[in-house]
Amino acid sequence: MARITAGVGCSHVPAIGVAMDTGNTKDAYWEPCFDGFEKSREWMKKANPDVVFLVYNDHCTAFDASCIPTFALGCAAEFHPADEGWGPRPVPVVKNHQKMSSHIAQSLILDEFDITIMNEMEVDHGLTVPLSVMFGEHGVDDEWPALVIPLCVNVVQYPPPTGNRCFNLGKAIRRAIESYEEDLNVVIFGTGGMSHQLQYKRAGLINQDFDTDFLNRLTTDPVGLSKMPHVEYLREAGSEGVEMVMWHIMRGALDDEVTEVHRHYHVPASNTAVGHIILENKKS
Amino acid sequence: MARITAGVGCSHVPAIGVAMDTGNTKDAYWEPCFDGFEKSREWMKKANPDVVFLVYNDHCTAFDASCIPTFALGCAAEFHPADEGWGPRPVPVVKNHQKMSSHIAQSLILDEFDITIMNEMEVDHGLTVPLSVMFGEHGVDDEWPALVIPLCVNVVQYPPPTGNRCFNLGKAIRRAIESYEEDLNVVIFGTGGMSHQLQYKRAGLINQDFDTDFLNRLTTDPVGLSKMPHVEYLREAGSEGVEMVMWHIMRGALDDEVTEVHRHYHVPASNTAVGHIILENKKS
Amino acid sequence: MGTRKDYDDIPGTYVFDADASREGYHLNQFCISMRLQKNRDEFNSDEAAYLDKFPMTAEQRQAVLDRDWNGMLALGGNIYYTSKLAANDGINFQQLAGIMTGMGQEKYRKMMLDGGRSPEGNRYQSEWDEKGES
Amino acid sequence: MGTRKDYDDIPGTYVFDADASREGYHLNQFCISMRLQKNRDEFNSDEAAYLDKFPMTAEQRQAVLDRDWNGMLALGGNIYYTSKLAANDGINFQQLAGIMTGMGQEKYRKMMLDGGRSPEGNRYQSEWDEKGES
Ligand SMILES: [Fe+3]
Ligand SMILES: [Fe+3]
Repeated sequence: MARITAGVGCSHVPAIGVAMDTGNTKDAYWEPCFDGFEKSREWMKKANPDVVFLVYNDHCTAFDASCIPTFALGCAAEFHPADEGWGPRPVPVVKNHQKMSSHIAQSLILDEFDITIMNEMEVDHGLTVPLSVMFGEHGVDDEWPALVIPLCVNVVQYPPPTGNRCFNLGKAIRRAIESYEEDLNVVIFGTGGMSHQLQYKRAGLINQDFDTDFLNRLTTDPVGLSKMPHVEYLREAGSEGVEMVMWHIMRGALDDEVTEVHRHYHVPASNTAVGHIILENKKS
Repeated sequence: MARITAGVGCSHVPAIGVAMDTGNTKDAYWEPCFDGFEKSREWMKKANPDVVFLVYNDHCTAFDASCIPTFALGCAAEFHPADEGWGPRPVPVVKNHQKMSSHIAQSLILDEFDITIMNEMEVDHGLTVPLSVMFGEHGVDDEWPALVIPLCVNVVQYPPPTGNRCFNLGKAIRRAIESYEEDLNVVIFGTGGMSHQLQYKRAGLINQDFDTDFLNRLTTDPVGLSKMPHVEYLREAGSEGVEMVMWHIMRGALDDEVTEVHRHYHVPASNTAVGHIILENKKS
Repeated sequence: MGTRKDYDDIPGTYVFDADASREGYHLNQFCISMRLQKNRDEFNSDEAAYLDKFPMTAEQRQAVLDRDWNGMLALGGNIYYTSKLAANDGINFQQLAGIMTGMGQEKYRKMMLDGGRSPEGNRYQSEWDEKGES
Repeated sequence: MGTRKDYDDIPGTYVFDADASREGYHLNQFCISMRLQKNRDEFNSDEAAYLDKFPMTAEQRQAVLDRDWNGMLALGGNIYYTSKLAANDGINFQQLAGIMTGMGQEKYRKMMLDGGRSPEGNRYQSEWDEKGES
């Protein structure tokens, strides 16, 4: 039986990808940011998942304004890194566990989640930056150490799905994964955030208190946290901070009780607060 | 305040469109089928809706196999009849109530339905045939007598949404419409069905008992009816008969108590049983 | 995963589920391309060359070339897709059903006029096995 | 419908909701087309001719030609779209923020290094009104 053993929360700031792709991770600006990922990469090697279920959002790359799915599940054999305007990132093609992803698609729909199935999709920094953060440097001709099932969430056009809906989707993803017969170790990523606003006169908003409270409550009060209304993210964490709803999907897929094994928080990466957490289900 | 006053259930057999477009509705094959629509067209004139909320499915026309949304809501200004392989149907362009459709999109997502927003979409016979059936002949340069908000449901790739999910979506659509400030009369269509199987060795299956029971229970036992598992549609009403799940969306948007004001049932139209019903909310 | 499916015992029916959809993806994408006149023209002038654009399996490709309509369904095709290839060939849904059922157009059309195929004896594979239908 | 929105009183912020998305559709579709090199080449060689392909309003078109980044947002643009036009111009997200905030690149960058813009005094429009910010 497949099972989810751990969850990773992780910002997916494009500049982090750029820093890695241009070899600048040791300069004064980036070093404190990347230092906090050392332990994550060690942890990831030990965790050694067969599959990463990766929750992220597309940033008007694979989806233009003509078609905006709330939840789009990637069911293609592979996903190519997209050209976001300055050429595709020099990272490996992302390979799916295609049979498992169709099983999950089917299970989620029968479980009354109205997902969109994607049999062809490019992936942007929202997906590839967390892979780079957690797996370290991998060139185009290399392979990612795990298969990846991408779930793409609309957080660009208001309203994104509610935190509560995301949390419950996490539970449904867990049911889907646990009903898959193959013996697989799955780690789920929730990405995006932390506080940031990229646009207009309030750009640059960072709310460390909010972010810290959010990271704390992921362990201590996940259900309560998932009830936060959208306007609170927008006001407190910036217009793009609402990406954090995606972390509830990750959290919903874990046990009620989890152990926080790593946390890293750093300001700034470009316009953004970088937040990162690793949560493990207690061994049974 | 906008309100839903009535619901229409209606097959959307492509051959019905072809018969109208080629002027064959009075021949021996088609006359008994079209006779049953006379009263519907009179009723429609009297009902005189401002907006038709039209639930249908795309038949691999607007959506190919690369992107399969469970529920896709049309939010574009207009929708052009698609070329399904023999040229577009010679019927008017379908015009949306765009402000209302974005209001509904927003309301449904906050109500935890994971819809896909379509800002560009062509529409196939699944949408235009019911309009032709209910509004009669209208040429390309004409206008449809009402604005149309299309909701496109996946019933091609198994599994479609459950009947229960569809019924509850109907309720959410009603809440969305009733929270829209403009004073509008809305009629909701559920389309597709009745029993039919288009493929392989069991093609031609027709189950009049099943269809009759389904039409009866729409009035007398809509909640119970919506719990029917998919396999029962597939087995009893044919592989394409599962389209009938879309009628639950229409039914869910109406009052618990409705009055059946018209029914028509005819076999065959091409490979299909034609079923049609008009249900009115009791006047308050 | 070889999971048993609750619709597997319906006779004479392919359910187009995620497994079929995965298997039939390129076949179905070819079929839907027949929706547009310029693609039909290109296909009709050189079928083999046009099919080279779609990385389907050799069996799927042969089923297309042979117009093996049931074969396409068995290989992950779906009727709404394959019907677009049929339309290109001037075959409508009812004629296609005549071919797929093996009844031929006239007999099939008459069955439909007489009320269609009854559900009696057509619900379970076991009923077909008893009748000796395959 | 002029419905009041619970996020309307957040200062210095456009929420890209369904109303904005409807208004900005063609503007955003133009911006996303800048994702591809061949479109960038075409746009850069004749901006006006390229913009003719997108039925946006005269105001939206002028905002694009003027690189009025805040104007584009006010007319239904979204930052993830407009940033693709900025990328074409060699402007990254942080530089763009320097422009949109009116702070300029250096001052903005320093604010971020110092921990970013505080939420204090930046939650409600009334707080900005008191400070005389617009
Ligand atoms: Fe993001
Ligand atoms: Fe249909």
